[in-house]
Amino acid sequence: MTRSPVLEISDLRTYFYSRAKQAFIRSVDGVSLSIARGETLGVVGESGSGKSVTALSALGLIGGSPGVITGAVEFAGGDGARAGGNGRRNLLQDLARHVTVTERDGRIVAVAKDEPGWQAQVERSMRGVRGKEIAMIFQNPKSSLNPFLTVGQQISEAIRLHTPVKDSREAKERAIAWLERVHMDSPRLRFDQYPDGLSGGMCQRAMIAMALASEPSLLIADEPTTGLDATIQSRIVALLAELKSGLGVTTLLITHDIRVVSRLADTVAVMYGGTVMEHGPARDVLAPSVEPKHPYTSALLASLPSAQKNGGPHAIDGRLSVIRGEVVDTMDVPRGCRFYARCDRVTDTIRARCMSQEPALAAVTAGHQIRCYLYGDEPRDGARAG
Amino acid sequence: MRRYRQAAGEVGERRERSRWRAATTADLAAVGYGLLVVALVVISYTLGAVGWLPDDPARMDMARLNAPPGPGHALGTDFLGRDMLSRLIVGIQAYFLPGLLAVATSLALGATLGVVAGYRDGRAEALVTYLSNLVDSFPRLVLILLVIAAFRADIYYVMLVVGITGAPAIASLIAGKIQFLRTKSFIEAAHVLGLSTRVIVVKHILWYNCAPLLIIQATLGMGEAILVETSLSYLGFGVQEPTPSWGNMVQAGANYFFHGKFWPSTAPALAILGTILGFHLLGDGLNNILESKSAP
Amino acid sequence: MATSRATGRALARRLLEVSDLRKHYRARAGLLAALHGQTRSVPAVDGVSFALTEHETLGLVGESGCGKTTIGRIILGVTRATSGRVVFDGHDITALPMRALRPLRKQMQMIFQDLDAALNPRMRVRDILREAITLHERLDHPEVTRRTAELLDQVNLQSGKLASFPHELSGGEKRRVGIARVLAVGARFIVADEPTSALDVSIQAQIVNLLRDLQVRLGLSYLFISHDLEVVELVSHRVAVMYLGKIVEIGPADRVARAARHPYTSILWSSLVEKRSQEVPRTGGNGAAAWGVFDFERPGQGCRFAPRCPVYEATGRPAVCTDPASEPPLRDLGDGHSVACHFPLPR
Amino acid sequence: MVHPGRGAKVTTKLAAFRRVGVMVVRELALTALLLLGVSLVVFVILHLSPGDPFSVLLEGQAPGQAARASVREALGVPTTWYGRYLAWLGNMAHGNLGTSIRTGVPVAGEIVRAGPNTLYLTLGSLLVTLLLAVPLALYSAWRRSGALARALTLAVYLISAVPVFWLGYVVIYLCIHRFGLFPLLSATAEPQRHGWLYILLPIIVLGVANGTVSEVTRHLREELGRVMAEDYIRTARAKGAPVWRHAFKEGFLLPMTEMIAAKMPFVLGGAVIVEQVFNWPGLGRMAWQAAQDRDFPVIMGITIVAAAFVRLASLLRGVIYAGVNPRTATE
Repeated sequence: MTRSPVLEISDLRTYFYSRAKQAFIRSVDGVSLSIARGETLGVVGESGSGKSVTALSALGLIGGSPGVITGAVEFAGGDGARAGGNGRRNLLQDLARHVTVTERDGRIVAVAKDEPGWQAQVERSMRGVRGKEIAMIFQNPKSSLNPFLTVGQQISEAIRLHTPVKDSREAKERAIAWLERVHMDSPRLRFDQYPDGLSGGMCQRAMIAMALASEPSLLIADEPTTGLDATIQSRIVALLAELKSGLGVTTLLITHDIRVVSRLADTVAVMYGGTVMEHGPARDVLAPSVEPKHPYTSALLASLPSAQKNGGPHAIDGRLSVIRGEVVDTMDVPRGCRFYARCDRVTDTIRARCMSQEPALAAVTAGHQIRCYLYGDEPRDGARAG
Repeated sequence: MRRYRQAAGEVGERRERSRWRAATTADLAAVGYGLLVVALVVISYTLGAVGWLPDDPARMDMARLNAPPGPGHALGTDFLGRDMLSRLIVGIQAYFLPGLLAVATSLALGATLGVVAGYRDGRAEALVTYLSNLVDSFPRLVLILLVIAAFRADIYYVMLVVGITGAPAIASLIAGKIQFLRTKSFIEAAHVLGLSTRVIVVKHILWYNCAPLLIIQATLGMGEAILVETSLSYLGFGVQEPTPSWGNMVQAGANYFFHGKFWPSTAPALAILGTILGFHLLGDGLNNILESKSAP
Repeated sequence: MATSRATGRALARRLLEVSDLRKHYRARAGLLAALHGQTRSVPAVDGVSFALTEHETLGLVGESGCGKTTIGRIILGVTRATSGRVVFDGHDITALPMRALRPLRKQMQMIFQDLDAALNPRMRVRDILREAITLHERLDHPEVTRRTAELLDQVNLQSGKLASFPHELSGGEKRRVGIARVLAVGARFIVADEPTSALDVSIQAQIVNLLRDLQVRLGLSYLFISHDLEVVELVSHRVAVMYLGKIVEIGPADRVARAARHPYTSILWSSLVEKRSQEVPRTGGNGAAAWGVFDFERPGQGCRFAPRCPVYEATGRPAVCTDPASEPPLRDLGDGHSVACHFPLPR
Repeated sequence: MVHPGRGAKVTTKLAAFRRVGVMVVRELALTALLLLGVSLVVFVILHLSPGDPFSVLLEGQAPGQAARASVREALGVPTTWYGRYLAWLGNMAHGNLGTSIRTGVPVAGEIVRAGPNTLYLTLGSLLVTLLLAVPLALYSAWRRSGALARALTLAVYLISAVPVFWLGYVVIYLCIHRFGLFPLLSATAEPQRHGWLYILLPIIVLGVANGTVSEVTRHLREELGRVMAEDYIRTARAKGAPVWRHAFKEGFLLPMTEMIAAKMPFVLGGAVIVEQVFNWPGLGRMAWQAAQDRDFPVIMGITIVAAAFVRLASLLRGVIYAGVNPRTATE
């Protein structure tokens, strides 16, 4: 990685608390990620893998109970880049002042958090970052746009908040230009429409226009195609690809749809049960038969219907190859590898370690890390690679 | 500082705590107080009905008029020197059975209308909405005064009106519940399975999914009924002197209030306050525990 | 393998026949519109015909709002058709009153998209299954227990889950209970409405396999409604593609997926490829332009796909495509492959 | 074709206006229909009541069957129930609500005279309720689990359970007898020292103790909480926009309107009691007097006026909803 990272998340932990079970839901449990300038990082994972919560935590959009408890989010925005990389700052600064964590046997068993104090701190440190430096688009575009404001009002608001354009007429022209840019048909007409009058695909285009209108250094796209029709999905993906090549905006792309990631991402992080299992160049991680690969990644790729269609390795008489068992419950995270219970590549030499201690994310080649004893020796608490 | 603590024990076979065990202390306290009030009311009603009283509520103790609580009269006396505690206990007779009638009316009518509105669509639903709006148009007390003027000041007529005016709220809650089950395709799935409409409505909707809601509404409805009865007695349309009712006791004591004799009117007022508070807290506490979204 | 299954099917009995099914929803017009006498009716299903033989899976695909779910609901008698006939095993369902449908429920069932559809939130799994088992026949307690165990085995669910409430189950487990409940009444034809769309990728595969295993073991027939083209292609023997209330193409799964004759079908499947591969054929930037706005409520005159159709554009907008009198009918192309298009794509 | 954009804009704005217009017309029609229903309910109650008060309403107060029959003949009073209903409705349409049995004065005039007093009282009390409930709701939505929020919630429950008549006495005692702020007189008397306070007192008492404060607080807090959890609020936060601007309409304005409309009948009912306590010459006192005397033309008129007032509040809510929420408007 020669380019400096725009965003570097390290050891992020976001927990929630279930009153009914008196247990923590370890949604994000020690995630480290970094995105280089101009790059698209695809984060894939099933529901409950913590991919969306990671992104929301990085922007301070997670509420209490208890929410973010450890970690750092180093961000180097546009100004920082111009100043020669010295503009980096930790968005989760002073987190430790507000949170006290009690560990027992290397596992967090109690958290005390000063919620109001932390919320105030987040609002302070996010000022000028949210929307301006880091913009975000969400899944469910229809419910993510304010139903009480017209599409135009919402885009103009972003422009007037975050760009030097303050004049409302000028902001309107800018907004319409952005609507054209995302290929919204008849943008002038759409400008005055409420989100309810638009289809899901059009709402997502409006969301993208709104996010990009403030010219952010980083775009976080959280499941941008989920819930849309197949043909619309491919249109949105095409739009994102076009914007990527046209604007070169750094993107954190979060999705469960491996097809979308393989089309758009340069690097890929595979998440499972609240942590990153594999992190590396998209072509290495997602190509079905390229090794080395985390057992979870290869099983996930093999279980896709498309792998089946293309004569994947596990296809037998029309049955899909499956990952047995259920997705790991983040309330009941095992001590060993999170994937151990479903893994079919455990060997006798590593079995004991798989069961008892979580492996570290270790580099197998330059820029490609895998969290598995098949490829690395150190357990998690050893020297952390990468 | 908010504290979160993982329960002891290794992960895996941890069972979910029941809604009651997971409830907050505040909600449990509210329900506890409410249940205490309900128990007191029921016990006092029974005592009053069989006539086991500390004193004769009609006996006048002319030596001690408007007395504060003290020996002999645990809660003092009223303006005729009658024992306040006994009168308060007997006063429950004025609202207890009528209140139950009002609650029963509300529940029966509200459940029927709610099922019709939620279960059928189109015209029936529009009709129920219209009827609910119509009932909601009348200020309850004014409608009661109209009924009193047209018929007579009978508490059972009045409570029928209270029951009817309480029905729309219950109907809309039940219709909402059914609507929720509908969005989950639950009702359609039950139909497709082959269950009859009667089984779906009575067993699946009302019994399994609306029972807590109906209990909560009954509790809140009883509070309303007490409020109406005491208000009417205060206005002179309820129970008449010398038969005690909490409302007419406040009214009777009011004349002495301005002469610095607060107790005869304050004691029944506090009884009203504590009782209504109990029913409200019970209802809302139950609602938080049983119907909150986090605990299905 | 595939051919032997196909010939076997030719001999099989026809289980379900849908002919010229229509469902029009009355659009809720405002008070003023009602005064003007304007009542618009929106066709959700507009003249759909198809048949399903025993042990067959027919996939029904299309974008949201194309009417595929409505068809499933009409077949199960949840929604009433405006016109047309649905004949199941010799019984005309559209003619039967609701009450008379109940005996048929024993044979035809539905798996709903929503995972919670079959699950009363306040009932334990055990009670949910018992209700379904004892619904159509009276059984004594040991018999119910035996049948419950059998069902659990069929859907690969641990018996420990019997005491659970629905909200304690994972998505995959909820789906399994839903399937067990449908099997409990003894269904042999199942309308599966997006059975996998609410599930994770790795769980989807388990459920797809389960449905296929059950088909082999119990001889089930499915109408498999889904927007997930890859899953449909995988599980279906035949696939029908719907667009705005009409079937535009129907035929053997591999033919529809790999050698589509209708432009819409072709676009649907190519959208999968476009989304996946980075080397997309950039077709002259006509991407956005070719996908005009379309209105579900008023299909265009003539062929309803014409406004979005690349062939229509490429062939210089022939008048026959937008002629109100000549909406293309479903034409047989041989091998059970039919297409509704004036200018079908070459093979 | 010169300015396609501008033309399009005009049409969308126009469409929005039209939609609001349609909504308002529909609300008006619904209100009319409900008022018709109200009149029918009142008619049925009076029709069923013993002593045939309805005849008195239409035929005057002549005692004795024979005298009434002659009046009926002379006036051409209908004898079928629907004929009577229509005749009565026609009378009301002309502003004729009959005459009071007790005083013989036309009811309509009495209502017009006393109505404004009740109007001040109810609107003022609603304002007091909201002034109390809104800050509490905002605070407890913000600090949901704080100790102070819990204490305030309990206090609100306590206030809501206070019998309004007793609170009236307490306040009167404190202000008049203890501190001697002003003599005990009714509001119609000539201006007094601190007279304005006397007008304020019942408003405050009814506003505090009309029994709805806890429900209003709860509703506002829950709605605000619900809206703050909506996806679009998350979007607003993610784009660094002021959240209040985005949450205001659905999280505050609409629930406020809803509560004002929904609690109007309760406050009107409470007015009956408070007017009694404070000797306030409004409709509530009139209603009480009329029920006492079985003066049904008066109580009937008041019921209808009160219901109309409630409907008016609902109409206002409907109009605000239509103006604010494009979703309901498109339905």
